Amino acid sequence: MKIGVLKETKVGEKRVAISPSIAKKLIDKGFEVLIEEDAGSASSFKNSDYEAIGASVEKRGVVFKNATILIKINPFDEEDLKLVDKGHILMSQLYHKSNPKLIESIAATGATAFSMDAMPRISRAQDMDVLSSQSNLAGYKAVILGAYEMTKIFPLMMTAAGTITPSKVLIYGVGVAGLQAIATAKRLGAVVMATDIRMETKEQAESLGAKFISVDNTGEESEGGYAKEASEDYARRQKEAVNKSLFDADLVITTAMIPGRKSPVLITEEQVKQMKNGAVIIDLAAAQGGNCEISEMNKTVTKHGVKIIGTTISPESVSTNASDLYAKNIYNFIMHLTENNEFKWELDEEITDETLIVQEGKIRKN
Amino acid sequence: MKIGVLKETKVGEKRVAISPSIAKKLIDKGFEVLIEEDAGSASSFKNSDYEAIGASVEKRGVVFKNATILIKINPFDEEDLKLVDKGHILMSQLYHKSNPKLIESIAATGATAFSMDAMPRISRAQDMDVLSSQSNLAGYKAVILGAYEMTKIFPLMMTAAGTITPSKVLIYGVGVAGLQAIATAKRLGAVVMATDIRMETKEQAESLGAKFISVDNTGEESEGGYAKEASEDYARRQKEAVNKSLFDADLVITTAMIPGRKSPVLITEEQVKQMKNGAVIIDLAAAQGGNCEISEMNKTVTKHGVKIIGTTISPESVSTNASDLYAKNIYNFIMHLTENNEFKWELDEEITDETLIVQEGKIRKN
Amino acid sequence: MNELLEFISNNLELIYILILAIFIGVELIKNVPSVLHTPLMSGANALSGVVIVGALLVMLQANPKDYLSLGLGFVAVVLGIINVIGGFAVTDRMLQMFKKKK
Amino acid sequence: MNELLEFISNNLELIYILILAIFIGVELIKNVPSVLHTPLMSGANALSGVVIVGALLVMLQANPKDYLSLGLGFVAVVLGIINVIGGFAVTDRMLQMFKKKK
Amino acid sequence: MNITLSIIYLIATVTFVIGLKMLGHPETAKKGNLIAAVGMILAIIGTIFLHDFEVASINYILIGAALLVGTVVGWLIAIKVEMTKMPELVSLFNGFGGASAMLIGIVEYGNKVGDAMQTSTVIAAIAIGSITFTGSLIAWAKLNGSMKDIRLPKYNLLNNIVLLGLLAFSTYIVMMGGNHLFLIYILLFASLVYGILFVIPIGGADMPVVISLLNSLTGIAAAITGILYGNMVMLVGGILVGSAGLILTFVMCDAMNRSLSNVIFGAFGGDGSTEGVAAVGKTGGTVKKTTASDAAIMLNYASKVVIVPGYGLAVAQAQHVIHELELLLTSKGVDVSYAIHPVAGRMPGHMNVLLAESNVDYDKLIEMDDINPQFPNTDVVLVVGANDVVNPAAHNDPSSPIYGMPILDVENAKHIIINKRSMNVGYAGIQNELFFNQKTSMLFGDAKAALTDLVSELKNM
Amino acid sequence: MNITLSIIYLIATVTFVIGLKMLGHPETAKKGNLIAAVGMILAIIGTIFLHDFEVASINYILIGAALLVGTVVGWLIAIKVEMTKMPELVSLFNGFGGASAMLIGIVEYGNKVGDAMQTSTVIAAIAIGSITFTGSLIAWAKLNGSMKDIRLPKYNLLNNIVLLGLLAFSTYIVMMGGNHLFLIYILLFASLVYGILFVIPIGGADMPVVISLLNSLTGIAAAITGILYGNMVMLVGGILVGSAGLILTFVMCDAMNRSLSNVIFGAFGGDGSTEGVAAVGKTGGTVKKTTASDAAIMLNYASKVVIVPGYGLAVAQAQHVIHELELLLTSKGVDVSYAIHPVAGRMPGHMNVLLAESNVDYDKLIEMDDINPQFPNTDVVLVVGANDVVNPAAHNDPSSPIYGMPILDVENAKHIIINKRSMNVGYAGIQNELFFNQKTSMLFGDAKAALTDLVSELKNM
Ligand SMILES: NC(=O)c1ccc[n+]([C@@H]2O[C@H](COP(=O)([O-])OP(=O)(O)OC[C@H]3O[C@@H](n4cnc5c(N)ncnc54)[C@H](OP(=O)(O)O)[C@@H]3O)[C@@H](O)[C@H]2O)c1
Ligand SMILES: NC(=O)c1ccc[n+]([C@@H]2O[C@H](COP(=O)([O-])OP(=O)(O)OC[C@H]3O[C@@H](n4cnc5c(N)ncnc54)[C@H](OP(=O)(O)O)[C@@H]3O)[C@@H](O)[C@H]2O)c1
Ligand SMILES: NC(=O)c1ccc[n+]([C@@H]2O[C@H](COP(=O)([O-])OP(=O)(O)OC[C@H]3O[C@@H](n4cnc5c(N)ncnc54)[C@H](O)[C@@H]3O)[C@@H](O)[C@H]2O)c1
Ligand SMILES: NC(=O)c1ccc[n+]([C@@H]2O[C@H](COP(=O)([O-])OP(=O)(O)OC[C@H]3O[C@@H](n4cnc5c(N)ncnc54)[C@H](O)[C@@H]3O)[C@@H](O)[C@H]2O)c1
Repeated sequence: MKIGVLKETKVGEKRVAISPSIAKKLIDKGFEVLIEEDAGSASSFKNSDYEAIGASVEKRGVVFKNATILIKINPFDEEDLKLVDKGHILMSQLYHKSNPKLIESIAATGATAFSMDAMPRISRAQDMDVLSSQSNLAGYKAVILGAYEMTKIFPLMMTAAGTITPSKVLIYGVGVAGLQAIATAKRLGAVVMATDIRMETKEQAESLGAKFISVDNTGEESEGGYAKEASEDYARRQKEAVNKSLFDADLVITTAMIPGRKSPVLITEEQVKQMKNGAVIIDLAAAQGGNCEISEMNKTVTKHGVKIIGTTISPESVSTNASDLYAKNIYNFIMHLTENNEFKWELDEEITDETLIVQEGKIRKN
Repeated sequence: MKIGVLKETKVGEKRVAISPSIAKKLIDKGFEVLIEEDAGSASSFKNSDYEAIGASVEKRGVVFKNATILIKINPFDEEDLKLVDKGHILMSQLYHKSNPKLIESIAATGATAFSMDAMPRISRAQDMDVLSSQSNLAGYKAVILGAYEMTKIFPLMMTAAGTITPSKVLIYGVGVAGLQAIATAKRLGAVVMATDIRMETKEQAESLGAKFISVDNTGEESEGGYAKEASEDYARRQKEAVNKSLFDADLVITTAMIPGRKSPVLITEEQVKQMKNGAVIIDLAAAQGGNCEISEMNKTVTKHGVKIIGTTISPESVSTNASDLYAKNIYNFIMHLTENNEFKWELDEEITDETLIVQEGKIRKN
Repeated sequence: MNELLEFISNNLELIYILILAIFIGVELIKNVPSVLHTPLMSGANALSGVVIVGALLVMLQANPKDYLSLGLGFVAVVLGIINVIGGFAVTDRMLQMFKKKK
Repeated sequence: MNELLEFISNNLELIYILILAIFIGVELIKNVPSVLHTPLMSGANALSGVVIVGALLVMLQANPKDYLSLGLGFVAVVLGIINVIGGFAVTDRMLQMFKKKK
Repeated sequence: MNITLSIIYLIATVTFVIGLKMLGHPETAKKGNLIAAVGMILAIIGTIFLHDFEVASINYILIGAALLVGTVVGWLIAIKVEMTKMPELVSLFNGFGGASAMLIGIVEYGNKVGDAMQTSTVIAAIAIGSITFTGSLIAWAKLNGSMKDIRLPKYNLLNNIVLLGLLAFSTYIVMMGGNHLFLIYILLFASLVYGILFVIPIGGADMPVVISLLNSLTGIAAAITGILYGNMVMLVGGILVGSAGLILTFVMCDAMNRSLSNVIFGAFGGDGSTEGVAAVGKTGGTVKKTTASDAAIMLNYASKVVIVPGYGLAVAQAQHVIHELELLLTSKGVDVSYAIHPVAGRMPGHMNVLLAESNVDYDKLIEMDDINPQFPNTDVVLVVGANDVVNPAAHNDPSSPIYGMPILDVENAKHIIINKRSMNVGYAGIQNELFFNQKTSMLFGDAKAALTDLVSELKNM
Repeated sequence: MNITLSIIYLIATVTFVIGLKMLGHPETAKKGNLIAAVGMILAIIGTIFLHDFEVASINYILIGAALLVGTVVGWLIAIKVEMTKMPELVSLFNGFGGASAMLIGIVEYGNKVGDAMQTSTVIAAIAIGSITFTGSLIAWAKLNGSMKDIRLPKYNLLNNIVLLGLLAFSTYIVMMGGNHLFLIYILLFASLVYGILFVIPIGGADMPVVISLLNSLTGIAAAITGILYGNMVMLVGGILVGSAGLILTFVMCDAMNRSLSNVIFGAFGGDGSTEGVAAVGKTGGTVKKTTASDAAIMLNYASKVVIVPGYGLAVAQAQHVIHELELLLTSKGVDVSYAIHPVAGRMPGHMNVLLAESNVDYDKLIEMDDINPQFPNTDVVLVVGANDVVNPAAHNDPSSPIYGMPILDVENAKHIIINKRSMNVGYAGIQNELFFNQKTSMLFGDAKAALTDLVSELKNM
């Protein structure tokens, strides 16, 4: 079976869905791999790297024509779909819940489409879970970005020219990204505080050296590892509990998301006004509306002396690793779906069921 | 006595020579402090912060007219000197050895000038040593910059989506900046290697967790804590010893400088060609010609798949802390030079002697 | 009570020995690392086989016609010597594991 | 030699006591932290004042006319009791520094 | 008494003290045992040849025969027995010593009648000897597995009544004076029964403590017979064992964090016993608890150890201690590495962050796929605060939520030590059959505390 | 002998053993001293009132007077003496004990003549008593400062000849039998002289060892008089002191890293003495070495401890251990903080990086300016691998390259413990007078090893 890897077209995207090392593994398993020209160059994978391990590097049209499985990271867009036909099997993140129109367009081509972001959060699916693998890197890079943007350093330093007090970092949302952000900020010597609606994250945050700001969350619940939308009452209680730390913070990283919905607003403009001059907010939830009222996607807004950066670009910016991990997820997923190089999926199996969004032109989920 | 603090005019410079907290200390000691408008804004110090502690914020002309002591970070330039006259005492970094023309211009005004970068490297001068205090921050920020620019993450990470191997960081020059770079990279989980011409730095590098690459340095010497220029033979031996690590490195930070001279070229283009695709070089010596053949000051050059960043802007980019430390150095220096708010310097005292470059129009050092 | 007092004053030195031996026993064992508890127990057990001396005395002193004494003494000696020999041997084996690695 | 053997067999229990007491003395002191060396020395010194018992016996048994014995005994008792009382008191003072924190 | 014999006894006594002392240190223990053995043999030979009464040759022949039989039997058993069966063997031997004292008492009763002091000595020898005899046999049977714990209500009371009766009866015999062989047999019988009653209800895990206690009693019995004969080596040797054994008993209780009375009486009445009751696995296995010192020995004498860290390590913040443990073992010549499961902890790379903080060498961290083939030649796996990532249900139980997840196959190692605080489940919320594995010992406790204990035990070795 | 008295003696003996034992642990030492004292008083009172011979009332009166005088004198001296003069006082008291034994021997010589064994006992009491008497007096005078060390060539030889002569002469007296009071006086005189000769050449710093040795001898003298009277309390008490004192002597030598023979004979001839000679500071002070256990006690009983880390901590990579030490002390109720000098280490913030790695609480790190005023009420400062940053030359010595640099004023603390590997200099290349300060004890060794030792000592307390 032929696997085609497309170059990402989204602005700022540097990743590639399959890295040379994973391409090699696929080839070893008997697949043929077609890589679109220069697909890997922004992740420091050269065309020659792919050729060296036996993949063929082709022009875009050739990939679409020859490959059965088409792989991307970002959702297939209208441009892509023009070249997609019935026989294709698409794999990428589709965000089907928030993208019904796209799903319909895919269905219209008659193709089959799997969405990687629909992976169920169960233990045995962890090695195919792209949200996990990418959020993890996002958490790391958010801190690096923050450290880069700040006019202060993270660690406490007692020097002949005076003492530099440690930066205070506040993390909203202790999911995968939040945890890695805690770990990274802590490593660099910051004083880290964190909060989350799910109480079980307290122990986790503390296991990485953060102070947890508990907000009484009676009445709030989570499902399947994800948080549900919070009540207004909770939001108020949260603000009360966190404000002191917020107004004292040098760097704030927000990661709070609720799948398929707008992200909760955790920091209002009113709060930003009271923050320290020179503070930085990195809003990783910006793509879904943002946790900070002011943040705009892919923009750096400076308001009230605070720099607010709305971004999801963090995993892209460590594209080499991010591509590697995404590729490994895809590899594991393909292994899960195939047997002896042939698809052999069972629709009542949870992973297949949850990720198979469009089956031969039929929409299964929305 | 009136102290005037000028806004830096150099492009990219964000620091300010005196921060509000130090301004307050000066005022408490009986000095008057005049701050040029918006001098601190890029370091997140507002005009109002200065006013709040009793300094007066003035237009540029007023500062020059009213103040006796004029303080800057970067060398006074022709623009500044137009407003300088006989009674002024200038304090800033002057780099008098490499700037004879500037020194002559200063002398021509009849003013007195101290150069902060001429501070002797003796224990009791450490709290006035701006090179130390700024290099230190530069070392930190160089790593942050590197981590930001790289497409890989620093730490080893064994995840469900595969293992990310740790980044390899190579540091040339284990001075103040180099040591802090080692510490910071190590904290973030990188595998750190370092090399220096001075053998006593081996223990120091190791005390921070780096592996030291020893180059036999018979015949090379250092003086007054600084390295002397290395022989060609040494340069060859150094390349042999370091190449393996260099070609394997993901991030290279070079800090090797020899005071008053062009920096030694430690990485030739030939070597860059053999480096890993996607590697990053941060050349902190770029201002003095650079340790990497390819690097250009304040530019990011990508060549042979390697990103080479020539910069000294690192301390500026943590301007808040950098300004604080610089200010503290200046404060200590002023305290050293004055008694009861009046200058009372002894020319045979080492610190005064070394830093006093121009005395009432007479050039003392060059 | 009186008999006891008399016994004490007759056997004063014995009592000193008793008390001192108790102190020694306690002092010797108090700070033993717990890995040695079992071998130590085993070694002490072998030592308690010193009762064999009594059994031997029984047999030595027994009238050759006194079959009961001789018989019981015989059994006592057998059991006692098993305790001694077996005890020391087992202890030795247990302590094999404290051989230093090369 | 014979006399010695005889002495041993006559005073067997005494010898046991001697040996056991030596062991105890050794065991007790072996692992003492060195800050305690001086107080311990001082305490042991007070204990060695037990020789006063002998001095008392001299005086108790002395013929009231035997001025020499009485005199020497008197001095012996004075010196001995100084050793005892002074010894314990000094030790106690030295040990002040080990008062537990509140 | 013969003066040479006296001196031999004196020497033997000294070897006992020195031997016991040397047994207290790992490096000298073996030598100490030998020294004591030499002393003992000296005493035996001396007793046989250096007495000052006439002995018929038949007696000598019988003595020789008895010694020969006993030596051969004792030696063979000791040499043949499996390592794991040693503790029960010690109990058996101890019982024999008790029996020997008992028999001596019976024989001597006739000779010593009249003198109240001597009568009481004889009686004490008989009673104590018998109790240790049967008590040790029961302990042996229990450790053997051939006897189960029996727990009856009010056992405690019953037991104490028997004991008091025994004491009263002994006093009565002494008071009466005269020769009452029949009463002695009753006493003998009652003591034998009490030995049984005493040990029967005590839990199998507590047996070592009981054996130590019985051992101490045997020593006392020997000492008492020593008084009977005015024999110094028996007296001092016996007392040494008596007091050392008693202290050892307390020390052992201490190491198990229990009081002696808790061990002896805790078992009665069926109420205080919950703590000792282990959870039972699906397959009916039981959990085997271990102590820091036992675990330390296992680790110390292993050639290859693999550490499996999990979320619990992070919760306990035990990263520094585990690194110390690793270094310590390495310095003792053990080959140590860490097996890092890709989803150990609660975030990707959780273990990496943690272990990097304590400066664990990156080379020591082995990925799952690389370490799994190494488990079969791993002597000990030390699992610290991990659960799901070593749960064989991932292989075996299709109904399990983690079925199909790759795990660390620690089951293949020779021994498994698992440290966690309780039998609680991990993230996936499922029980772990590994805990009930034959090869598994559970080291309960907070990871930081447990590892700190391990480290200090190891340092003492 | 009176049975009650026997029992009192028995009790007294037990109190001696227990008291000595308790004296070996810091927490129980005070109580142990008291217990032994009570036992001693019991023995004294018992001896006076519970004997079974007739005593004239004049004797009683004299005994009362003697006891009164001695008690008052002993008590007053003990209470009045300065803390620093205590060791010499102990020596003086010890001499009195020896003298007492000597006097008893002289009195009893007349009564015991004839029996060779008893004669030798008396002679031993006289000889040993006299030697300890004069020896202790000399030791007292030396510690007092009223006598200087005297070193003569071939002293060693002379001394040994005297000793051998003494032995030979004693044997001769015993062999002769009969009453030879005159010979006894010669023996007495020779012994007194030997005591002087023995102690005179030994260096002042070694006096504590000698005192301990003399103390042990006094114990033996007491035991010997005990044999003379068949008195158990004297025998056992004396032997206890004798063996304990001897071991203590060895332990003390060990702590000073010297052998006993080195102490006693090393002084002679002036050659073997170099190893014990400490470096001498400019101001002529000497360096005081300490051990992990002493340092641990100091720390344990402090209320406030300040740790001063320096470059050596980084070199040794001892950051994890120091954190462990800090936590341990804190858990024992000690107030612990770190004093961070701005240029400690080799880069700005070096100590911060290091201590952050081991998760030391930021709040525990105190800046120089804030900690300096706290030193006067700091009980112990623990300097680990720092040198220049605590060098008082920065204040005192205008010629020093660091003159004018602000330093941590650890001199103001009550005690200073400094850990480094040697007397080597730091970055600035200059010697540090602090090491020669009266209040300073040096704990030599690699920081990691030394701190690990400290931690394990502390754990045992
Ligand atoms: N790595 C990731 O990215 C990630 C993300 C989300 C979820 N997960 C899931 O998390 C699990 C990770 O497996 P795991 O084996 O590391 O952890 P685990 O299965 O959650 O087990 C951890 C065990 O540690 C013990 N523990 C907790 N605190 C302790 C302490 N202070 N001292 C000693 N033991 C302690 C607990 O038992 P006691 O309570 O009895 O002590 C618990 O059973 C997997 O199921 C994985 O799917 C992983
Ligand atoms: N912080 C900065 O930015 C900076 C930069 C450059 C220079 N300096 C200078 O560096 C000095 C810093 O003072 P400092 O007190 O931290 O250090 P220091 O004066 O250099 O003294 C360090 C001491 O640590 C001991 N040491 C080394 N390794 C050890 C080990 N493994 N275990 C135990 N001890 C060890 C050494 O003595 P032994 O050899 O006897 O063990 C040495 O005397 C100042 O003079 C400062 O001016 C500082
Ligand atoms: N077992 C598995 O297979 C597996 C795999 C991956 C992730 N997970 C778990 O799933 C969970 C979610 O991970 P994620 O990072 O993808 O979550 P996410 O990106 O959806 O959300 C990030 C965090 O924001 C928090 N949040 C939401 N609303 C909030 C509010 N109003 N205030 C404060 N916090 C709020 C959430 O609780 C979550 O912790 C994590 O616990 C993770 O460990 C499990
Ligand atoms: N005691 C004090 O007062 C004091 C204060 C500040 C700095 N210092 C010391 O001064 C020294 C210099 O510090 P710096 O950071 O300003 O130095 P720098 O910036 O001049 O040079 C940086 C490093 O590059 C090294 N280098 C030069 N040529 C090289 C070559 N060809 N190859 C490899 N390495 C080369 C130098 O040895 C130095 O370590 C340091 O050791 C520092 O600790 C002392």
